[in-house]
Amino acid sequence: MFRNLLRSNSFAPVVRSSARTLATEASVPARLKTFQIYRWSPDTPEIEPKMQSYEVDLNKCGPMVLDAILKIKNEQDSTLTFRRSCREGICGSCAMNIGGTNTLACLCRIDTDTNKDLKIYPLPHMFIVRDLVPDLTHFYKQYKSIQPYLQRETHPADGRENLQSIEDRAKLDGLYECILCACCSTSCPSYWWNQQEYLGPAVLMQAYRWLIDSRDEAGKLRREMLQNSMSLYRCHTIMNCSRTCPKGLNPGKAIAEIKKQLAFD
Amino acid sequence: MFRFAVRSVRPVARLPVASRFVQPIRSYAVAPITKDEVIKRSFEALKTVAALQESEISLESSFQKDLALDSLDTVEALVALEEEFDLEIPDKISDEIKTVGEAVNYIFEEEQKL
Amino acid sequence: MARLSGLQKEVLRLYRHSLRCVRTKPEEFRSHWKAYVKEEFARYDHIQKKQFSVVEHLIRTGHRKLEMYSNPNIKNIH
Amino acid sequence: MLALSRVGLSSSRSLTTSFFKPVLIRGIKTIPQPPGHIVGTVNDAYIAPKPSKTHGSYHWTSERFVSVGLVPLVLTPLFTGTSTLLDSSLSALLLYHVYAGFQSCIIDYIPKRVYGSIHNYAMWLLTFGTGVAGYGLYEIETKEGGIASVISKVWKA
Repeated sequence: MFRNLLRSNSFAPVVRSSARTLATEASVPARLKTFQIYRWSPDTPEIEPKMQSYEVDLNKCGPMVLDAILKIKNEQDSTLTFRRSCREGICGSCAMNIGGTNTLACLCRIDTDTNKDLKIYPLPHMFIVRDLVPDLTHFYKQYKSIQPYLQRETHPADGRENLQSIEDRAKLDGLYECILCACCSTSCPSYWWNQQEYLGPAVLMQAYRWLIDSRDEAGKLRREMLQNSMSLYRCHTIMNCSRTCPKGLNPGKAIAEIKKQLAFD
Repeated sequence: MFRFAVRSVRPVARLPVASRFVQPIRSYAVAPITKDEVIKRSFEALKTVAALQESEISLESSFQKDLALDSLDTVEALVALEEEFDLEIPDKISDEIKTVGEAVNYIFEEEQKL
Repeated sequence: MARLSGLQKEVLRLYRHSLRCVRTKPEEFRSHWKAYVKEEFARYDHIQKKQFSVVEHLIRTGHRKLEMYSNPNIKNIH
Repeated sequence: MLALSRVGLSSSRSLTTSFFKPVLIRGIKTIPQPPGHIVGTVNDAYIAPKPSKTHGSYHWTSERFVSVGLVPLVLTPLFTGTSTLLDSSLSALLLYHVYAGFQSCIIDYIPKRVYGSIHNYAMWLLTFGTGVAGYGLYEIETKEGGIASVISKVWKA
């Protein structure tokens, strides 16, 4: 019910605006905006990466950056490669560096000032697979290392659910929403320099999410894994993570909480 | 994996031989391989490498100077030797081997250790 | 011959491991595998040794492919 | 050059690195890193360094205590005069604070993973420098009457 309500709300303006553009297509002049997109193909690795410009008429395009690059891929250059899936900020596939900020292309509005070019790069300091697709293998390996699943010795007496009080559940708000888009990790200078050993904000926030889960019983092991100079303590509270998070979460605070927990461990 | 399996099977298979010769220290040792045999088998193995089929191989010949191999072909030749003698030359030593003689010497020494 | 740089040694290492991997494959298909390995390396013959990032990229993807193909369930290649 | 495999944030950045990096790095031998940072297979979890509380939480906690402790120690001489005890504890904490800061820089920018023994040399150099600075502070405490008075002299001069 609630979901349907949301849906109809969010769709209504989109439908209306596209109807309007159709009606006034002839009279309104084209608003051409230039998109500069990072291009590099592994088929010709010897050719240096370059920025390629595409012009898109904003009147015939959706409001988000993802709409624009999809339009470019459909109409101008089908070789342009990027990840995308849900187009509503819930899958975390379309994370990229747009106009100097790591964000999700599907949640980022196109700046309507047509005088300025919009530059789109892949996530910074990652190995590139092609064009806007970064290699997230190591990121996922790090995520795996924090054992992101419930670990318990005992099972509930009735053999059904592990219950949790409302207050305990409330502690997970602001943590469980993370979609692992890697925007925060790749915006962190510490992660740029030491990503092989430093876990990075996204993974540390998930580590915290499992540390404070009242149902989890492996806290001791989880804390022990972070007790070294590299995994956690390379965080110097630069706070790029919290500023860039496209979901409005606060990984910086989660890391600070872990440090506090470890100090009293 | 496969290699380890082979290695671990070998001693067991050869145990009766060893007890016949009564060698108290190394119960799995076989009749030691002679250097001539190593050389002969090495040359045969090297002949299987595509780039070496036409070449005259001697102990002194250098893979790159005399036999005109590039570095990748050299690696291929060494892997062919590894295959023949069922051992693995560590990367560091493998990078240093320049001539056929050096490779044969290394293999001979390794075979002695077995 | 000039001494090899660290990166060149990495390439040789990858080639060596790839050739060793050929031996874990079924006997009848080994020639296919060997041809494939040689072809993959020959494809990038023209890359200069100073093009570090290109070579690094190729080593990276090469290792990834090697890992994938060393799965014992993959028996043949065409 | 750098921009190919790892994206530089701006084109000028990659230009500067390609000019200066060889000059800076040529003489220094770095340890080759696993391709794509991947140790083991793609599906293995990353393995963290060995747990050690001295490098982990104890280090962090001591750093925070020292930083917090420095605040009153810096402020009090401004209002009330200073004493030898106050002054020497100030200089000791200050020394540790600076030491920890530089240590952090070394771990960040000269990581052991890449530079191996150079990391150790840097740490030794830092420890040595801290020792020299410590001796200097001792001299100041005994002969010049503490850093607070030195600073006030310089301030007035």
